[in-house]
Amino acid sequence: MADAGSLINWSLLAIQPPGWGGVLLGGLWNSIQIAVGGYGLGLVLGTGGAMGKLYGGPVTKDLLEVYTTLVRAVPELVLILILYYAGTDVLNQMSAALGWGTVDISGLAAGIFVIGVVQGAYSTEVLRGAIKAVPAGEIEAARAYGMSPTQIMRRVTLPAMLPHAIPGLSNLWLIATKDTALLAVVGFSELTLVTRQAAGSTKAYLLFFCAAGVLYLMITLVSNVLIGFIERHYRRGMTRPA
Amino acid sequence: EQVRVGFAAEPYPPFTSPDASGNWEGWEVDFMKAMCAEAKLDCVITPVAWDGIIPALTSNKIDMIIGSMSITPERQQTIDFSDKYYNTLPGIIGPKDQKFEPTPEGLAGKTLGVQVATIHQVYANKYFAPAGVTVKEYQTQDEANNDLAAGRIDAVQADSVAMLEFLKSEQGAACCDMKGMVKDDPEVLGLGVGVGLRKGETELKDKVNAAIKAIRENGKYEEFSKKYFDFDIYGG
Amino acid sequence: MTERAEAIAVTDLHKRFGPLEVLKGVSLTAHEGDVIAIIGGSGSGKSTFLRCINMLELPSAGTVTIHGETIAMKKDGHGGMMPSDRRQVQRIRSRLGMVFQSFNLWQHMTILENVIEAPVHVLGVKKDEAVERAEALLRRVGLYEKRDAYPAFLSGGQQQRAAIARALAIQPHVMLFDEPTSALDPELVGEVLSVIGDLAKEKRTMILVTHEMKFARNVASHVVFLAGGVIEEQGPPEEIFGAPKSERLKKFISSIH
Amino acid sequence: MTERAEAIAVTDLHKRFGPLEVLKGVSLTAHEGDVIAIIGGSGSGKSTFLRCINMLELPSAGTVTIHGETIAMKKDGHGGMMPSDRRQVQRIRSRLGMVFQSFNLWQHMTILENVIEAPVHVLGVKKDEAVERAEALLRRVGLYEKRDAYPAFLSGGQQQRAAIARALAIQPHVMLFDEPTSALDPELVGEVLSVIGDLAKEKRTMILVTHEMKFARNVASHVVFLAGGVIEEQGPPEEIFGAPKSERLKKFISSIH
Amino acid sequence: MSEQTISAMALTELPSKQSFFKPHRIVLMAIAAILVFCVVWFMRWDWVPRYSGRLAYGVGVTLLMLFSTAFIGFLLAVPIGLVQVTGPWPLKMLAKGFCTVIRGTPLLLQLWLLYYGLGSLFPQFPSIRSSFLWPYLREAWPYGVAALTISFAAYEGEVMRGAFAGVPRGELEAARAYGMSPFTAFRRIWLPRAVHRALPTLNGETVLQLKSTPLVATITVIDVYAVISKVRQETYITYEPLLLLALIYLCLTAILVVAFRYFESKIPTRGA
Ligand SMILES: Nc1ncnc2c1ncn2[C@@H]1O[C@H](COP(=O)(O)OP(=O)(O)OP(=O)(O)O)[C@@H](O)[C@H]1O
Ligand SMILES: Nc1ncnc2c1ncn2[C@@H]1O[C@H](COP(=O)(O)OP(=O)(O)OP(=O)(O)O)[C@@H](O)[C@H]1O
Ligand SMILES: NC(=[NH2+])NCCC[C@H](N)C(=O)O
Ligand SMILES: [Mg+2]
Ligand SMILES: [Mg+2]
Repeated sequence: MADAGSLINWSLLAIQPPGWGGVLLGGLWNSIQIAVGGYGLGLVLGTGGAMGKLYGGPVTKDLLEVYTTLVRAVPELVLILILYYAGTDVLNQMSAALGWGTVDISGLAAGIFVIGVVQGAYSTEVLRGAIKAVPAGEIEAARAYGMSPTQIMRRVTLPAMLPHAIPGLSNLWLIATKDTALLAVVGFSELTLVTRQAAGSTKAYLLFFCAAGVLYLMITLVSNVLIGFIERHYRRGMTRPA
Repeated sequence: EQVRVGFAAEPYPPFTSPDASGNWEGWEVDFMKAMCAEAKLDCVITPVAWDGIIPALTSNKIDMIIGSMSITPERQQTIDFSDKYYNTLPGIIGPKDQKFEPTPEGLAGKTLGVQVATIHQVYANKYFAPAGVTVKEYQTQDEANNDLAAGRIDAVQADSVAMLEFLKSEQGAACCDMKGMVKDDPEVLGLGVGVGLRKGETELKDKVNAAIKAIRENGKYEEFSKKYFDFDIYGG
Repeated sequence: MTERAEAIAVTDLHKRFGPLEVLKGVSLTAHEGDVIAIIGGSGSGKSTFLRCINMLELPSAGTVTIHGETIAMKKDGHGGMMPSDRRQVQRIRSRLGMVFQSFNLWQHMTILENVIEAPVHVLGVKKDEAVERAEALLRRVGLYEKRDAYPAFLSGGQQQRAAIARALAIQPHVMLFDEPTSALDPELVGEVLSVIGDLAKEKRTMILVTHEMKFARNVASHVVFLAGGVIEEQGPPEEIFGAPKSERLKKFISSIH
Repeated sequence: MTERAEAIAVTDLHKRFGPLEVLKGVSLTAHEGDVIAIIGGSGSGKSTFLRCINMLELPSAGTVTIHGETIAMKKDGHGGMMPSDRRQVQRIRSRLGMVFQSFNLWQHMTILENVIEAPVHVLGVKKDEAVERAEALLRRVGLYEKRDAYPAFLSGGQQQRAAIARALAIQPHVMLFDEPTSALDPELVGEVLSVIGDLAKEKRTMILVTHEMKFARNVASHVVFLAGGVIEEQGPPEEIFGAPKSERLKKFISSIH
Repeated sequence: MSEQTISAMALTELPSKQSFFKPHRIVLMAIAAILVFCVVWFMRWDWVPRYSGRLAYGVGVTLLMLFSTAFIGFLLAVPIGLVQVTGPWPLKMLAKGFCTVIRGTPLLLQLWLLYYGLGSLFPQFPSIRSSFLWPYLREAWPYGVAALTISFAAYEGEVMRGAFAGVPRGELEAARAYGMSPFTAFRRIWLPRAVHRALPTLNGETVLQLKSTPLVATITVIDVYAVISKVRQETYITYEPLLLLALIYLCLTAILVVAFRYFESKIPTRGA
């Protein structure tokens, strides 16, 4: 058998065309876009969901409960299939019914939508927990000083809950980056799918899958460093040093 | 107007495969370009998972399918097809060191790989599985080929043109050879390959049909086919 | 004594928690400069009464008038009442300085930020001006050095003083104190009480719930004894502590030696 | 008094934590039936001394002899010492009942399971037998009804008594108590001390670190005053409390009135 | 990262019975019932009986995958967590690196790396093909089991690390003080206590693991997900099979949650 050096054809990873590095990086860029977009959408949904669950009427609360329970009990892969095919379809029909005509949902938008809806359920729970962790007295104090409900939310509740929410939200970010890989199953050209294509075209499966693994790992490690900074920044004042 | 053309997001040489610069190449890509130019359509390639390509079409994610999709009565219940633009027979390949006939009896006790959601899957389940063949279903064609080369399965059934291309590759040449064509069953195997279209979109369908006809007649079809094949891919 | 303006007038205040009627018609008037001490057993509704004044707890019946302005109430449909004009409540609240038993400082802001928060974001005072005033206040309660510290890093007494500074920063017409010393050790109690004593000298209107009888006696101009959901007895401290009339009050006073 | 066998002999024990020498040569002998109380200021090394006896803390120098068997030690290469025979330590430990200041009951086991754990899994007693004995012990400390409860559901005093039962279950030659009452309220203190008092009547060898001087005086046969890493003074309780000689002890005793 | 599973854990709080029936709920449930009726009535479900056998088989495979991988994964997680708390530093780094790499990359990628990556290596080693292992290495499920097991071990290893580190020192000291050998102390006190602490998290992790199982369908293992995919391809029905699939997973999750709650209630804990 040939030695290990010649088993691995590194030139396949070159950025320029004979190598597939450029394609991989393109996929990585797509993954990051979806992760960022889906995470952002998830945060928006989660903020709304948390508000609804905490302060909404009984019907809102129940509907949100159904949303979070369903999404968290069904595999992401299945949700992605449902949302990717049915969800965007429904979205389209709704916009048609509202007279906006069919919107062209690009693959990217669909991916963001799918990841966002899934993330929304989880962030709802994370944010709800964090808001609940804000001492009631601090909110009462804000009321006693004449702040309006939106002011209380903006000036006290949101900033005070952040330190409690950051660990959970960080996890969600890491999950979002990895969940983008599931879009490979519906044929979206993110990192995992282009990796599979590159591997299939060149037959260098091991090499490409490892390379993609390294890219994902880098996202995670870089994120961890940034999360560390953010955490330190927002936890200031929260706890005495031991 | 823009038309989103759904491609199977997988290497399917010599018809559609992604290259190292991120573009798609192959006979079907050339066909698409010629056809779209002829029909004055602004076609953009949209990769979709093969097993979800029909739902993607019906749920408006794409506007047409160009993916070596055979025109079968089954599929016609859900989607519409243009006229055929090529035709090829299904063949079975297997390891060089194993001799067998591409028949249910010849394959009995062996494992046959097919791609999901293809005519071959239906065919294999109809004819081979009852005869004691284990049918293993793969998401993409190249994964089936790869498992054959890796020795995990004993045979693969797929479009013969695609199989011959695989046998030309380094990996395919090393391991396998063609065992022969399968017995025809038009009900399952269909009548050639067409462009998949949503039901009711007759305007687009007419455009596509006209364009196919035009490129057949003005020699464009032959021109790009020559680059790939030394036989007539359009078939009888 | 000259006739002074009414700072707070509460009339016939009722408060019910489900089946439990905690306040059964409490009326109280405080003129400007009054220091009213509310005493009473645990669970007698002292905190509830204080919280009803600034609508942190919605009264079941009765009216609250601050500086001549009565808080407009309407039925809430569940047999209770709610303010009919939220903005009015917010405005009135911004003139009532409340100091909570457990401080309730905003943990994500420094002491200075805590103190300028309401002036800047509720009263619309300019930031520079607010900071200037806040620093003066903090100096006064002896916390100037700690202005950039976060609440979690202060001792209990320091936090309590910060909470007082925060309440004073809105230049309240009336200060409400809920047991300002109950969570503190004796040394800190003295510290906090001396700050409140200073405020009393300035003739600020104050209503305070307290368990420190000595303090109530020395500082209050008027003592109210709450029991069984009503004002059992009230009067100047000498009378209340020196010559209690009702049996309950006698018992209460003897129990605290 | 007849000559009794030596239960514990500690000679010239030293213990260093990094640069800090906590014990600077402590020797102590306890005969069977002795009840030795160790007293001393906070941080004087009382806990450390107790923990060195059963090698939870490894002494830097000195020997520990339990019932005539000296724990063999060897150099550990970092300037300290370690037991040369782990099995010997395990065997000796299984004859020393330790009751921790913070109980350290195993939270995932019921009280009964806590008590039979060491007999069954260390001494190899049969389960039925262990249960029988454990129940007798629990009855004795008044916890029989709680035998199937988990520690988290018991009050502090009950946990403390469970811990004592657990220590007694291995029928120890010597009981070591580390401030068995410091975390308890006065009522519970009485409860726990009465159990220890009972043990003392049985003539069990006990070494206890305590802050309860009254108790030390009543129960102990011998009181040891630790200060500055050495035994500053020792003797019968009457002498120690009645006629302290050293200045330090005098000061210590006066400080606890 | 230690709170990886908080979100899944929240799932374990089921609504209490007393407060369940309220007027608006009855309206909502009526609406839900109408919705269900519409779904049943207007969508196509005639295929269900035809596939019921295969669906049951698929559920079986899914559960088998779940339990075998969670079980083996947990066995691996114990040493992985333990060495991170007490191990010599090479092992500590190794375990930590393992957890970071596995938790930092998508399971789907790991799965494909194992199946197609390793699979494409085998033809280069004829000795493997002639070994007795080959009949198993040809199959897809060993790779699925391996990938899921590794993943579970990494996530749960992190949980166990926290659990081991969280056992109060005093309780371990008590074990030593009563003469237990290190192994007995581990077996009787440290491990059970850590597992007890980790149980709620374990519940969440197991639900996550269940939700990971359908990925094995992408390497030709036939679980429920694969069966449903097949239904979709054979019948050209797009949505109904997916709805049924979601329902199946919903039920499986509910069963898991209830089962775990039962185990948790066996050892009561006080407080929050
Ligand atoms: N939100 C509430 N819901 C139900 N009951 C309440 C609520 N708040 C207070 N109560 C009850 O109302 C009664 C009066 O409570 P309040 O806090 O006013 O007493 P207090 O006089 O301040 O007592 P303390 O001196 O102990 O602070 C108590 O019996 C209390 O249990
Ligand atoms: N593991 C350790 N590492 C470093 N220093 C220690 C350690 N354990 C104890 N010490 C130090 O040794 C000294 C004696 O501690 P020890 O716990 O024995 O005191 P003590 O007499 O029991 O005090 P207390 O009455 O407060 O319990 C203290 O100064 C303590 O800080
Ligand atoms: N892009 C592909 N993989 N196409 C496979 C097509 C196979 C076959 N002609 C069919 O229609 O079923
Ligand atoms: Mg109160
Ligand atoms: Mg101590």
